[in-house]
Amino acid sequence: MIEKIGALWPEIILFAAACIVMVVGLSPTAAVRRLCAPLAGAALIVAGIVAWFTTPAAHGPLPMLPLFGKTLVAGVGVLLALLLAGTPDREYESAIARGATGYDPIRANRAEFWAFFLFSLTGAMLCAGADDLIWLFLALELTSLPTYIMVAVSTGRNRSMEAAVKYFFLGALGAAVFLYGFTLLYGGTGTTRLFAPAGEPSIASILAAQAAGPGINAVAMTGLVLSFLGVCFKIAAVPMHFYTPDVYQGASSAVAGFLAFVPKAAGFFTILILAGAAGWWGSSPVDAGGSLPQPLHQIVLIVAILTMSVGNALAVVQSSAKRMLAYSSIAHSGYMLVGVVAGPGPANAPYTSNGVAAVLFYLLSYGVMNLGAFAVLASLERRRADGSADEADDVNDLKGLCATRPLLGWTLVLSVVGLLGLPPLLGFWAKLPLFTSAISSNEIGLVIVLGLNSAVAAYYYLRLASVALLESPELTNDTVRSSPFPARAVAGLASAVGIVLLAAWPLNQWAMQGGRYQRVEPLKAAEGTPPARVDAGAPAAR
Amino acid sequence: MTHLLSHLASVALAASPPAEGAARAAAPVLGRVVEGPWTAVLIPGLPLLAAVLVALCAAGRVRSKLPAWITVGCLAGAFAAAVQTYLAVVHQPGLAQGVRVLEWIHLSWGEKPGQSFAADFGLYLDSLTMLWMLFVTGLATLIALYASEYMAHDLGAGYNRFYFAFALFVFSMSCLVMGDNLILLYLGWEGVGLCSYLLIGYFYKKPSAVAAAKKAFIMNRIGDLGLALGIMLTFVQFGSVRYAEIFEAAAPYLTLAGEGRIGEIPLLIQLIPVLFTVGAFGKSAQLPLYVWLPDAMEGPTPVSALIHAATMVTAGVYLVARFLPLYQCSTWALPIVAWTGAGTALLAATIGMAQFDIKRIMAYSTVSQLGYMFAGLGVLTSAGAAYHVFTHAFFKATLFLGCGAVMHGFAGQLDLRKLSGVAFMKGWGIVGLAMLVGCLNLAGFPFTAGFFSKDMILAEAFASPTYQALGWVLLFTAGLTAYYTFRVFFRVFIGPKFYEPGDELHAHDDHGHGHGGAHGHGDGHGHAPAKAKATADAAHDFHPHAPGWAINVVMVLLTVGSILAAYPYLISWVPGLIDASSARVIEVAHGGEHAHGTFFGYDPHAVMYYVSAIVGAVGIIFAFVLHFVGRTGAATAKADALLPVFGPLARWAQNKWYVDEFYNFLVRVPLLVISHVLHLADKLLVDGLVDLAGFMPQAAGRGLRRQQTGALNGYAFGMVLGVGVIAAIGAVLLW
Amino acid sequence: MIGGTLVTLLAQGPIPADMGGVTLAHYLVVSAVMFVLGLVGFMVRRNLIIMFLCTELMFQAAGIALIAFSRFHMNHTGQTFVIFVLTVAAAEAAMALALVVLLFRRKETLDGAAWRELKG
Amino acid sequence: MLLALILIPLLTAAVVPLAPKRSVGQVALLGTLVALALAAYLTLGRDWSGPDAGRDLAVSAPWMPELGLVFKLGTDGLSMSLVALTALLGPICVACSFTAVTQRVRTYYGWLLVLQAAMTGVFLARDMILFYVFFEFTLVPMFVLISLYGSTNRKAAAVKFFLYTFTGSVIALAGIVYAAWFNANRVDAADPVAKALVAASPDLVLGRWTFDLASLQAAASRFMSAETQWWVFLALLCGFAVKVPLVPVHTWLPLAHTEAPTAGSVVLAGVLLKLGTYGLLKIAIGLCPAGAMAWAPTIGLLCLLGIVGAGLICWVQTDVKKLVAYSSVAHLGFCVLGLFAFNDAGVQGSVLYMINHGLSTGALFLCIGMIYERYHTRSMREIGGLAARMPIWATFMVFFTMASVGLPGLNGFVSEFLCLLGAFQAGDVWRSHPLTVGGTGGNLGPYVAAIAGTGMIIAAMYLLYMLGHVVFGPLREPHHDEHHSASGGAHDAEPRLPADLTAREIGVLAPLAVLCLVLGVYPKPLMRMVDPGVKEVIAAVEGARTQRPATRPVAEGDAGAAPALATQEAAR
Repeated sequence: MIEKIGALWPEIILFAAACIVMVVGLSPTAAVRRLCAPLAGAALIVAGIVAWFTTPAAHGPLPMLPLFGKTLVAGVGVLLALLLAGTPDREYESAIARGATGYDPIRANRAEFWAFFLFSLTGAMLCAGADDLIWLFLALELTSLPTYIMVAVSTGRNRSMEAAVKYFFLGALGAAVFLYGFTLLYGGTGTTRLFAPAGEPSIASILAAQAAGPGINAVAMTGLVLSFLGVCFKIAAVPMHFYTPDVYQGASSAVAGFLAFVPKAAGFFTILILAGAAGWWGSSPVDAGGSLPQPLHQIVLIVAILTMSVGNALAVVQSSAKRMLAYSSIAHSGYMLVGVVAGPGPANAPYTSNGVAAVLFYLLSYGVMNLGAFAVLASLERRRADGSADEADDVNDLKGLCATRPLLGWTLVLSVVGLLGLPPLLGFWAKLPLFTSAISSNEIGLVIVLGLNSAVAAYYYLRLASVALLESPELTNDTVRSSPFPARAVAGLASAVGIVLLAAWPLNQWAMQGGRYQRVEPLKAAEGTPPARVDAGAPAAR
Repeated sequence: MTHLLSHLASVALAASPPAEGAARAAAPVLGRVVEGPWTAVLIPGLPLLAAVLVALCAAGRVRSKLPAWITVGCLAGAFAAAVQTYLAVVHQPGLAQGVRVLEWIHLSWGEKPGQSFAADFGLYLDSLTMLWMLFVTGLATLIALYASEYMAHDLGAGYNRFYFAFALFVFSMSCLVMGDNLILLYLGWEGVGLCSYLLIGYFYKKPSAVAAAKKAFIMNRIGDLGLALGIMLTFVQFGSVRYAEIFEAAAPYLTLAGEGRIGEIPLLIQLIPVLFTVGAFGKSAQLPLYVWLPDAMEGPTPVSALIHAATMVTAGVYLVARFLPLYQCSTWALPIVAWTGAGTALLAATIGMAQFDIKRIMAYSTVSQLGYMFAGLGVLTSAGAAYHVFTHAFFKATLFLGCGAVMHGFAGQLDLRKLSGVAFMKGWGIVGLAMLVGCLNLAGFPFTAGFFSKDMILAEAFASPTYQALGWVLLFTAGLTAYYTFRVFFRVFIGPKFYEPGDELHAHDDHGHGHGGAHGHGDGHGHAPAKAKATADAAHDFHPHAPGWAINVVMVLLTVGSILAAYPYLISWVPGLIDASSARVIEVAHGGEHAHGTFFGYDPHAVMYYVSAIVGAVGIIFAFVLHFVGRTGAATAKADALLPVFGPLARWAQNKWYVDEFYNFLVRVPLLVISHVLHLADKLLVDGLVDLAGFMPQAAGRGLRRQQTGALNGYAFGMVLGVGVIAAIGAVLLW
Repeated sequence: MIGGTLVTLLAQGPIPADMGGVTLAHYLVVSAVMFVLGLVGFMVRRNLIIMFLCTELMFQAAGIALIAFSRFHMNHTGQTFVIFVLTVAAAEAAMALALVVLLFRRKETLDGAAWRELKG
Repeated sequence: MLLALILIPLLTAAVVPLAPKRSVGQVALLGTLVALALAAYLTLGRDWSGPDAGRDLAVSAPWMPELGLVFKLGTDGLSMSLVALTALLGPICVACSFTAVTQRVRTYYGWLLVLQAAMTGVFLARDMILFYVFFEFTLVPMFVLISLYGSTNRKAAAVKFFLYTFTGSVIALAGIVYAAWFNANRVDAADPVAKALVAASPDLVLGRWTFDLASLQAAASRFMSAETQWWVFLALLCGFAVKVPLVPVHTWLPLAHTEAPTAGSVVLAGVLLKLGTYGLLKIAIGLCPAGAMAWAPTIGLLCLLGIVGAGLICWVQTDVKKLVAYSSVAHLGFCVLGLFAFNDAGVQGSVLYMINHGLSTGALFLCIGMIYERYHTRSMREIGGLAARMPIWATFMVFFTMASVGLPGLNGFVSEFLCLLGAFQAGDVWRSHPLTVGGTGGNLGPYVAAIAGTGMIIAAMYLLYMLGHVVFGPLREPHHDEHHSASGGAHDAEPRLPADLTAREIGVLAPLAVLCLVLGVYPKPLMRMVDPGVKEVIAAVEGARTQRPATRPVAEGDAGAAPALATQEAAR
C-alpha cells in the first residue's frame, strides 16, 4: 500500500495545494486572493517535477503511461493556469475594485474555482496512474465533477449556466454508462484490479487468458464496450459528443480551452488503460502487435471514423469560432482513436509503429495547439454598452487580427494551421505517427479516412487562419479589444512557440517512452478452471 | 557569277541532245557524306545575320531603308556563297557533302544502332540542295531589292518587321533545304511557316490578314503533324534521322523496290512516305490543304512572290524529291502524290478562271502549278518536277511582282474589271513587258521555260502506262491555265487605258503619303459612311504612281531570268543535277517487259511539244476572243463572259467550289461545338463533381446540425441511441 | 431463461448453492431493468430533478450488479466499489442540487428544455 | 551550399518585413538575385553529366530519429536544373511585381520568398518526409498570394487550390508512409539481395524505419509486389496528378491561375506544377516502377484527354489568362505522356518540358500580367490589336507564344518533339496490363503519338486565336478613366505606366526570351545535365520490366532475386 502512495506524490502535492488555494482565495485582501493562480501554477510546476522524478514504472502493459500522463497534465496545466487567469469573479472583482461593493467571501468563487482546477488536474493525473477499476472510476469523477462547477461559474451569464447544466447532466449519464461498464467488467473477470505483477490475477491477465482460451467472456466484453462508450463522453467522441459545442460555447473561452484538454486527456488515459487491459491481442494479419479483441476493435474503429467525420462536417458549417473549435476537438478525438485502433505494435516497436505513443504525442500536441487557439479567443472581447465584456466568439471577430494585434493574430494562425496538420508545424508531426502506426497495423482504409478528414478540416481551419491573416480589420465602433489579462496572451505565445519548436525538441522520444508496451502474460490458471474461479479463491489484494 | 556562267557553258558543251537523251550520270552514292566547303554555312548564316541586324535596327528604331540594304547585301552574299558551294558540289557529282555546324539534340541510351537520337545543325549538300538554294537565294535577293521600294510606305517599325521576317524566312528556307537531318528540315519547315504567318499577317490591323495568317499556320500545322509522325516513324524504322543514314538503312528496301518486289517491304516503311506526303501537301498547298494559299495573298506582294509562289511552297516538292528513294519503296505514296497533284492542278485552275482579283488568280495558278510539280513527281520525273519548280519560281515571281507593281501603283486595286491597258500607261512599259513574258511562261507558250518544264511532266505522264488519264487531266489543265493567264493579261495590261484606284488610299494617308484630301471630308474616324464619298473624291485626283527604279530593275532582271530559264533545258542541266542526287529515279524492273505508254501511238516525249503548244494556243485564243476582242475601256461586263455558258458551275468556281465553307461546316464548326461542350462539361461536370465533393461535408454538416437542437433530452436521446446502436453493432460482430 | 443464458455466457459453472433459488441472473436482470429505466427516464423526463434521480437510478443499478457479482465471485471488491459509487453519487447529488438551485434562480423553472439557447 | 539555396530566400523573407516600405522590393530582389547567383554558380560551375555529380553537395543531418527522419538534401543534374529554374523565376517574379503590388508589400514579398524557399526545398529534399514538408508548405504562401493579391474571385480560387492539392497530397502521404512501413517490416536486412544493395551503396537503410528516398526506392522497387506497387502508385498519383494537373483533376488550375497575381501565376506555371511531374518522376516511378508501368496506359489516356480536351477548351476561352492556364493542362499532358513512355527520348523530353514550359508559359503569364496592369481586364472582348499600341510587348508576346506552340528553334520544340517521339517509340508501354483500366493490346505508340500530335495543331489553333485577338487585329482598349474612377483610390496610388513596356519590364522578359532561344538552339548542356537523372528513372523501370519483384517476404526468394540484381546493376 505504502509504495502506491509513493507513486502519488504529485497528486498529493496538488491536493495540498488545492486546499491551500481554497483558503487563500477567501482572503479579504485582494493581493492575497490573487495569489490563487500563481500558487496553482507553482504547485503544478512542482508536481510536474516531482512526477518526473518519482513516478515509478507501473505494472501492466503500459508501464510508462503514468509518468508521461502526469508530467503532461502538469505541463499543460501550467499553461492552462495562465490561460484561466482572471476567469473567476471577474465582474465581482471589478465591482470591488470600483468600490461598488465590499468583499463578501460568500459571493466569491475564486477559491473554489482554482481549487477545482487543481482537483480536476489531480483527477487527470490519477487517471494516468490508475491500476484499479475503482481508482479509475474515482479518478474520472474527480476529473469531471470540478469541471461542471468551473463551467457554471466561468462567466456568470445564462449561457454558462446552460452549458453547466448540459455538461453536468449528460456527464452523469456518461458516468453511469461507464460505471455500468466497469461493473460488467468486474462481473466478467471477478476482479477490479486492472494490472498486477506477473502471476497475480488482474483484469488484464484474466482477459488475456480468456482471449488465449475460449475467447473473452461476453459480460466482460460488454463491460469493455460500455466502458469505452461511457468514456467517449470525456473525449467528446461520437455518440457522446452532443454536449461539446454547447458547453464550449457557453463556458468562457479559457474554461473551454481547459475542457478541451483535461477531460480529454483523462479520457484517453482511461481508454488506453482499458485497451491495455483488453490487450491488443486480436489476430491482426500484420506482424504488428495485433488489434484489440474483435468487437471492441470494430467499435473503436467505427467510433473513430464517425467521430472525425461528424466533428469535421459540423465544424465546417459553424460561424462561431468556439463552436468550430469544439467540433474540431471532436474530430481530433477521432484522429487519436486511430492510434488506439492501431495499437502499440509488437513489444519494443519503434515509435513509428506504436499507436499508443502516437496518441500520447498527439494529446500533447493537441493540448499545446488548442491552447493557443483558445488563448487567442480568451484574449479578445467585445465590450457591451454596460461595460461588461463578451468574449470573442464569432469568426468575424477575428478579422484582421494579424494586422491589429500581430502577436495574437500570428498565434491564432500558427495554432489553427498547426491543428490543420500542415507541415512543418507540430500538428503534422503529431499526425505522422498516427499515419505510420495505423499503416503498420494495416488499417489503410482508416488512414485514408483520416487523410480525407484532415482535408475537410483544412477548410474551416483555413477560414479561421485567413480571417485573421488576410481579411482587413473591421473599423467600426464596436471593435474587438484585448482582454485585460496578459497572462492569457502569454499562454498563447507559449503555445505558438511550442507549435513551432516542439517538433524539433525530442518530445516524441518522451511520447515513445510513454507509449512503451509490454504484452500482459495470460494468467496461468489450472487447466480447465475458469479464471474467475481462481480469482474467487484469492482474496482481494487490497 | 562568271564561274556559274562558265560552268553552265561547259555543261552545255558537254551536253548531249536535251531531255530524253540526257546522259544519265552514274547513280549517286547516297549513304556517304564527305566534308563540304565551309562557305556553305554562309548560305543560312548570312540571312540569319541579316535577321539579327534588322532586329537590332528595330530595337534601335531605325526609320530608314537601312534594313533593306542590310538584307539585300546579306542575301546577295548568300547567293554568292550558294554559287560557290554549287560549284564545289557539282565538282564531285553523286557524292553528298556535309558540314557540321553545331550540336543540337543528342540522346543516346545504348551503343547499338537505333539507340541514339542525333539531330545537329549540319548541312547536307548535294546537287538537289544546291539547285534549290540557287534560286531561293537569287530570287530572295531580287525580291528584297524590289521590296525596298514596295514597302517604303511603311518605313520604320513595319519596314524593320518586314525585313526581319524576310531574312528569317530565307534562313529557315536554307535550313529546310540544306539540313542534313529531318529534324533540321522540320525546323526550317516550321520556321518558314512562322515567317509566312508573320508576313501574311503583316497588315495586322486588317482582320482578314490576321485570319489568313492564322489559317495558313494551322493548315500547315496539320501537314506538319504528318511530317512529324513521318519523322518519328523514320526514326523508329531506320534508327536515325540523318539523310545519309536513312538512305543507307533504306538501301535494301530500295533494292527490293528496284527488283519489283515492293510487296515484300514492311508496311510501316511504306507508310513513311505517305506521312511525308501529308506534310508536303500542307506546305505546298495541295488538296485538301490548299485553301490557305489563296488567302495568304493578304500579305505584301513581295511576300506572295517569294514565299507563296517561288520558294516556300516548293518545300513540299523538295521533300518528296529528297526522299524519292523512300517514295519508290511505297506502293501508295507516288500514286497519291500524282493524283492529288493532278486533281489540285485542275481544281485550282477552274477556280482561277473565275476569279477577278488578279493576285488571287496568280495564287490559284500557283496552287495549280504546284499540282503539276507533284504530278511530275508522281509520274516519276523528278527532273521535270524540279525543273518546273525552277522555271515556275522565275516566272511566277515575275507575275506576282508585276501584280504587286500594279497594286502599288493603283492604290491596292487588283480587280481585273477595274483596270485596263496598264502596259500602255506612262512608266508601266517594263511591267507590261515583264507580265507578258510571265504570262507566256505560265501559259506554256512554245519555247518558253514554262513550256519546256511543263512538257517534261506531261510527256512523262503519257509515257507511263498507268498515268494516261492523268496526262489528259494535266493537258486539259494546261489549256485552262493558258486561258486564265491571258485573261489577266488581255484585260489588265493591254487594251484601252482605264483604271479605278483601289481603296487603300486611306492606308496611304495613314502612312503619311499625303493624298490628304479625303480626311478633310470625312468625320475623321467614321469610315463607313464617308468611304464612298472619300473614295470618289480621291479617285478624282488620283494618279497611279509608276514603279520606281528598284521595282523596274528587278522586273527586268526577273524577266530576263524567266526567259533564260529555258536555257538549262537545252543543256539538260536539271536532269543532270537530279540524277546526281537522292531524287534520282530508280528504274523498276517490270517483270521483264518494259511497258511504255504512248500518245496515240506516238512517243509522248517526241510529240508533246506540239500537243501542248496547240493546247496552250487554244487557251490563249479563247482568252483573246473573250477578253480582248471588242472590249472597250468601260466594258466590264465582258469579264464574266464565260459565266452564262457554264451556269452554276462557273458561279461555284467563282466561289472557290465552296471548299472553305465546306471545311468550316465539316471541321471547324463541329470542333467549335465540341470545344464548347467540353468547356461546359469541364465546368459543370468535372468541376461540378469536385465542388460536389467539397460540398458534401457541408451538406452533412447542415444535416447533422439539425440534431444539435440544444435540448438536453434530445442530446440524451442521441447519446443513448448511439450507445445502443454501437453496442448492437458490437453484438452483431460478436456473434 | 435469460438468467440461464447469462450464466452460461459467464461460463462460470454451476450456480452456487448458497444463493438459493435467486440466481445471479435475477440480480442482473433487476439491475439491467433499473439501468434501462434510468436511461428512459432521463430521456423522457424534463424536470431536472427527476432527470438527476434517473442518473441516480442508473448508478444504483450498477451498485446492485456490483454486489451481485461480488457475491458471485466470492470476493468483496464489488462491495467496496459500491461504497465508492455511493459516495460519488452523493457528491453528484450535492452538486446537482446546487446547480438546480442556481438554475431555478435564473429562470424560475425546473424544465430542462428551458435551457436551449446554445445549439446548432 | 544546398542549404544556402533554401536559406537565402528564407532569410530574405525574414528581413523583408523590417525593410522600409519603399525598398522592400529592392531587398527582395537582392535576396533572390543572390540566390540566383548561387544557383547559377552551382549549375554552371560543374559538370553534371556524371552519375555521381553533385553527390559532394549532399547535406545530411540527424533530425527525428524516432521517426526515422534525416534532414537530407541532395541534388543531381535533374534536380539542379529545376532549382535553377526556380531561382531564375525568383527575381523575375519580384521584379514584375514592383508596380503591380502596391499594398501590403511586405507580406507579399515575404511570402513570395518563402514560396521560393519551399519550392527549392522540394527539389533538393532527399528524404520523403522532408520532401512532403516542402511540398505541402508551398501551399501556404501560394494560398496567401492568391487570396490577398488576386483578382475578384480570389478567395474561392485560393481555397479550392489549397484544399484540392492538400487532399491529394494527404493521400500521397499515406502512400509514402506505406512504402516506409514496407521497408521496415517487409524487407529483411539480412537478405542477400538487401545485403548486396547495401554493399553497392552503403547509405541505404533497409529493414528499418526510414524515409530516406534512395532506401525506400531500393526497397520498394525491389521487394514490393506489382500489385502492391499498383496501390502505392495510385496513392502517390493522387497527390502528384492533382499538382501536375492531369485531367480530370485539373479544375483547380484555371481558377487559381486566373485569380492569382501575375507573379503567382508565373510561379504556379513555372515551378509549382513541376512539383507534380517532379514527384512522379523522382519519387513515384522510382518507388514503384512496376506500379508505374501498370498505370502507364491509363495515365497515357488521361494525358491524351488533357492534350486534346484541354486544348480544345482553350480555344473557346475569352479570358486570356484562363486560356493560357488551360494550355498548361494541355502542355503538361505532353510532359507526363513523355515521362510515362519510359524511354530516353520521352523522359528527357519530359524533363526538358518541365523547364521549357516554366520559361515560356511563365513568360506568357508575365506578358498577360503587364496587360492586366495597364487595362485591368483580361477579356479578349475588351482588349485587342495591342500590337499597334505596344509593339515591344507584342514582339515578346509573339515570341513566347511561338515558344509555347513548339516552334523549332525555340525551347518548346525540343521537348515536345522528344515527348512525342518517346510516346511513339514506347509501343509496349501503352499496352494493356492486368491491373489497368483502358489499355488494349498491340503496339499503340504511333496512335498515341498521332493523337497527341493533334495537340500541336490544337495548340496552334488556340494560341494563334489568342494572338489574333489580343496582339493583332484592330485596336480595342477599354476606357481607362472609367476603370480608374470605378475602382476608387486604390489605383490612384499606382504609378501610371507608359503605353508600351518599361525598361524594367523588358528586363524581366528578356532573360526568359534569351533562355527560350538558347535552349531551343543549344539544349545540349541542359540535356547532358539531366541525363543521369533520366537514366536513373529508366533503369528503375527497366529493372522492374526484367525482373519479377518478390511477392513474398524475400526470405525464400533469394534465388530469383539475385540475378535480377545483377541485371539492375548492369543497367546502371
